[in-house]
Amino acid sequence: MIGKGWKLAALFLVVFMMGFVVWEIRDFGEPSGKAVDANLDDNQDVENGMLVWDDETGQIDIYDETTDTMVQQDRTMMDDTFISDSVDPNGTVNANNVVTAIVFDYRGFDTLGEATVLFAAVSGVMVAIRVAFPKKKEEEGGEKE
Amino acid sequence: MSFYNDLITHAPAIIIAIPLLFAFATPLIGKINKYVRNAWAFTAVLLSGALAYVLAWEVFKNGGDPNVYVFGGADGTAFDVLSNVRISFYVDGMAAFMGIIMATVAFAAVIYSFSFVKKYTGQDKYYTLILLVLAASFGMVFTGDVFNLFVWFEVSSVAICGLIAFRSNRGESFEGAAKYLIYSTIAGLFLLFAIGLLYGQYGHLNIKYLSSAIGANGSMMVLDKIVLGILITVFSLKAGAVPMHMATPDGYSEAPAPVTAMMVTASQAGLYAVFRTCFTLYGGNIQNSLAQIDLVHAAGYLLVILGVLSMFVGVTLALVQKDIKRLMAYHAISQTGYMLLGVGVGLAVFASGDNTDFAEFGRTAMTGGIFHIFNHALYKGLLFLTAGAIIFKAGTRDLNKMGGLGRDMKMTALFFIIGALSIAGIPPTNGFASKFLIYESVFKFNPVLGAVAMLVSLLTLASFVKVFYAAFMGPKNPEMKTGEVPKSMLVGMAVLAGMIVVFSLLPSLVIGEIVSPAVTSLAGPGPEIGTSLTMFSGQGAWNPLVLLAVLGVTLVIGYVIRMLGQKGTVPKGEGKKPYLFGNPTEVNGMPFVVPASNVYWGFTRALKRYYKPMEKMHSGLINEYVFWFVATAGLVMLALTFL
Amino acid sequence: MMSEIPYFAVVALIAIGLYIVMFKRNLIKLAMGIVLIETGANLFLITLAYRHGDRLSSPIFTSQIMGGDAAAYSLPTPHALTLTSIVIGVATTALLLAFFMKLYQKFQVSTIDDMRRLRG
Amino acid sequence: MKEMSPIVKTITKISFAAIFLFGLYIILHGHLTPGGGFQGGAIIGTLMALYLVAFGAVKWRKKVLSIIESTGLLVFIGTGLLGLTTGYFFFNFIGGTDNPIFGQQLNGGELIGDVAFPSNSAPLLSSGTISIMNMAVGLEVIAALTLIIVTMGLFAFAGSEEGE
Repeated sequence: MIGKGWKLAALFLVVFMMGFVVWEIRDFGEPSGKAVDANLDDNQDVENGMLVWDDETGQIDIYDETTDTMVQQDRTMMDDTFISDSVDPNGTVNANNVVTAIVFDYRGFDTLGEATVLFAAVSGVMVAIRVAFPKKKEEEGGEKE
Repeated sequence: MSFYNDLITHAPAIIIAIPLLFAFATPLIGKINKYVRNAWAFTAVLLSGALAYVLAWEVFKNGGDPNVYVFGGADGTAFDVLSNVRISFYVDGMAAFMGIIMATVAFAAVIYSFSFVKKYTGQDKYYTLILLVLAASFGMVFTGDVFNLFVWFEVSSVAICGLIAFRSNRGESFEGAAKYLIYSTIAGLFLLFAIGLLYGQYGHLNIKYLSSAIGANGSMMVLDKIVLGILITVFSLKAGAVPMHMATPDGYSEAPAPVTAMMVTASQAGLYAVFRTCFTLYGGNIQNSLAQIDLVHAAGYLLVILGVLSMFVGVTLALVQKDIKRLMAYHAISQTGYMLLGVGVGLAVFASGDNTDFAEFGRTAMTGGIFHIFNHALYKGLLFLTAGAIIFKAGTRDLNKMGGLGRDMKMTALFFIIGALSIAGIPPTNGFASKFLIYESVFKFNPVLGAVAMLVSLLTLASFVKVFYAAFMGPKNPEMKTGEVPKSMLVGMAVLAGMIVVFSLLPSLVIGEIVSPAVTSLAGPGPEIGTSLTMFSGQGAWNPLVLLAVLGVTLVIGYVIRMLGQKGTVPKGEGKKPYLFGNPTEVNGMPFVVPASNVYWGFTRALKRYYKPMEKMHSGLINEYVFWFVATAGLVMLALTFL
Repeated sequence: MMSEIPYFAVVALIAIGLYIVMFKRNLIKLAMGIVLIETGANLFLITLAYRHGDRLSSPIFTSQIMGGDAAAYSLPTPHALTLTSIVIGVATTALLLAFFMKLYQKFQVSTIDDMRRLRG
Repeated sequence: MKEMSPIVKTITKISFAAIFLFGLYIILHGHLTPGGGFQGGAIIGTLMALYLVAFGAVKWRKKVLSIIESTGLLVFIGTGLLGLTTGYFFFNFIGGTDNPIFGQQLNGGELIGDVAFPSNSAPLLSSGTISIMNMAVGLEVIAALTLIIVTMGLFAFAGSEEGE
C-alpha cells in the first residue's frame, strides 16, 4: 500500500522531466546534433559495390569495389528525401500521397508489423473469449489444474 | 553457390518473413486437420531455426561484421538513394547470437506443445501466436531502426498476452495477462515518446545514424540524457529487472509452459535492447566525446544497481514461493540480474576511459554476462518445460500437494536435475562457466558485488533442492496420474538438455566461436578468452573435462570402497520413512507438518523485517505496479540528467 | 503562444493518463487512462510534423501547391508513425477490454482491488 | 441482446451501402487522397458494429472472416516478398513511370518549373505496389475489426464463447 504522496511525487517527477524535454524541443528548428552536409556528389552510380555501414558518417554508404573507396550518399533530412523522391517522376515510388507512400513503401516493413499487431490482437481476443476444452472433455473434468 | 549467396544476402528478411508467413497461413492450414497444422508449425520453426544458424554462421565467420539489409532497396548496380532513410536490419555478431537463442528455444517449445496443448480448443490460434512471438523476437533483435523496434516490441507483448490467456478456463490467467498487458503497454508508450524525442531532435530513426549524431558536437543535451533514461527503464521492464518486475511472475506463472519458455527469450530481447542502447546508440562514438563517456559510465553503474537488485530480490522471493512456476519466474528475474551485472560492469569499465582495465576484466565480465544469456535461455527454458511436465502429471502447481513423481517420471527428473544444476552454477555445468567469468571479473571490480553474486547462487541452489525434493521424492499422492509424460514433451526437453550438456563440456569453444563475436560487435575487438579447451578469464582457468576426469576417478575410488564394505541393503521399512515436507510427522508426540513451500522457515523468520515490506510491495494492485515503473523512470531520468 | 498549445496538451494528456492509471481502481477507467497516455504520445508525434513554422501544407500533392519545393510540406514521417501507433493502440485496447470482460465473467470483478489473486 | 426498433433497422439498411461504398473509396484511393487501407477498413469495421447493434446477435460466419483476414495478410506479405525477385524485401517492383499498368502517374499532372507535380486526377492504377498493399491491408483490417467486434459483441450480448 503506497501512500498518495509518493504516487503524486513520482507522477510529478516524470511529468516534470517529460514536460521539460517537450518544452525544450519546441523551438529547436531544423534537426540539430549533426552537421548536414548538403554539398555532396550524391547518387553516384557505382559499377560494382555493396551497401555498408560507414562508421564515420553513421549512414549506409556504398563501398565501391573497383576503386576501393566509399561513395557517400545523399544525406539531407529524412522527410525531405521522402518528399523529393515522391515528387520525382523518375523516383522509385511515385505516389500523390506521401504519407501513404511512407506507410506502404519507404517504411512498409513497419506497416507489416502493424498489421501483425492487429492480427495478434484478433487471435488474442479469440483465444481469450472461447471455451478452453471441447464439450465432452469438460464433462470429465478436463485438465484439473 | 549463387543460390546460397542470394540466401545469405536476403537471410535477414527471410528469417522474419518465414514465421510471419507461416503464422498468417496457420488459420487456413488449421482448417485441413490438426496433423497438417502441427507439421506446418514444426516446419516454420525448423526453417527459421536453420536459417538463423546459417546466418549466424556467416556472421561469425566474418568475426561479427554486420550483415546489413535495407527493406525496399532496389537491386542492381545503381544503388537506391533512399537506403539511408529506409528501415534496415543490422545483423551483427550480437544480433545473430540472440537470433540463434530465439530459434533454439522456439524449436523446443513447439515440439513440446504438440502433446501439451492437445486437450485444448483453439490450437490454431495458439500456434499462430507462438510463431508471432518468434517473429517479434527476431524483429526486436535484428532491427536497426528505433521505430521498428517499437513495433516489434508491441507485437511481442500483444502476442504474449494472448498466449497467457490461453488457459481460458482459469480466471487467474486473465488477471496475469491483463497485468502484463497494462504494464508493457505503458512501457511501450514511454518508448514511443522517447522515439518521438529522438526523431524530433535528429530527424532520423536509424540507430546507426542516431549513434553518430548523439553527442557529436561534444556535449550531451538534456534531451539525450532523458531519452537514455526512458530507454533503459522501458527495456529493463521488458527484461524483468527489479523494481519493474511486478507483472513478470504473474505472466510467467499463468502462461502455458512452452509459452513461458518463449517468454524468457522475448524478455531477453528486451535485455538485448538495453545493451544495444547503451553500447551502440550512446556508446557509438565514445572515443571522441567526453560528455558521452560520463553519461555511459553512469548508465553502466545504473545497470549494475538494477542487476544487483534483481539478483537479490528475485532469489529471496523465489525461496518462499509455493507455486512451482511462480518460483521459477522469480528465478528468471534473479538470473537476469547476473546478465545486467556482468554487462553493466563491462559498460562501466568500457566507458571509464581506462582501456587496460577493460582489457583486464571488463571484457571478461561482458563475456560472462552475454554467455549467461544463452545459458539462461537454455536452462530456464528447460526448467519451465519440466515444470509444465510436472503440472501436466500432478494436476496441481502447488508444491505442498506434490510428491513422489520421480518414480514414474525418471526422464523428467533427469532433465530437471540438469537444469537445476546449471541454474545454480554447479560445476561442471554451463551455468558455472558463465558465472565463473562473472564472479572473477566482478570481484575485481568490487569485491562486495562478487560476494553477492556468490550468495545468490547459493540461495538458488537451496530453492531448487526444495523443488526437487517436494516434486520428485517422498511418497506419492495416490490421486495423481502415473506414467511418463508423452514423447513429444520429452523430445522438447531433450533438445534443450542436450544443448546444455554440449555447452557444459565445451564452454571455451562456445565462447570463442559464438560469444566473442557478439562481445566484439558491442565493444570492439579485444583479447580472446576461449581459444583452447581451457577457458582463461585473466584471473583463473576453467576446464570442465579435467574436473569430470577427477570426478570419475573419485567415483571409481568410492565404488571400490563400497565394494570392500559390508554387503546387504537397508533394513526393510527404513526406505519408507516419512519425509519432512508436506507429510505429517510427529514432534514430541504432537502431529507436525512443515509444508514444502515453507521448508526454509528459519531463514524467512530471521529475515522477517525484509520479507514484510517485500510482501507489501508485491500487493497485486496494478496501480502500485505502475507506480514502481513511473518512479523508477523518474529517478533514472533524474539521476542521468543531474549526475 | 497559439502554436505552443499542442505541447501543453501533450504533457497534460500524459499527466492525466498516468494519474488515472496510478490512482483509479475501476478497470474501464484504467483502460481509459492508457488510451489517454497513448493519445498524448500520438499528439506529440504529430506535433513534431508541424514544428517548422512555414511548413504547413499537408504532404499530399495537389495542383494547388505552387512553387514546387519540398520545403512547403509538413514533415510526412510523423504522420506515418502516428498512423502505425494508432493501429497498435487499437489492437492493445481491444485485447485489454477482452481480458476485462472475461475477468468480469469469471470473478464478477470490476475494480483492481478484486484482481489480486496473483501476488507475493 | 434484443433487436433494435424498426427505425434503427431501416436506417441501417439504407445507409449500409453508402457507408460500405465510402469505406471502399477510402481504401482504393489511399495512394491519391488522404486515407488508406487502415482508415477505410476502420470505416467498414464501424459499419459492422452498427449492424451488430441494430440486428442483435445474428449468426456470423467467423470462419469466413478469419479466412479473409489471413488472405489479406498473405497478399500483403506476398507482395513484399515478390520484391525479392528484382530487389529487396518490400521493393516496389512495379513502381516507377516505366511500368505500363501500375507505374503510369503523370496523366493530369502538371509541370511546375522542372518538377512534375501530379494532381489528384492521377489514375487509380499508379504508384506500384502501394495500391495492392492498400487493398490487402484493407481486406485484413475489415475482417480483423469485424472479428473483434463480433467476438466481443456476441460474448457481451449473448454470452457465447465459440472456440476456434
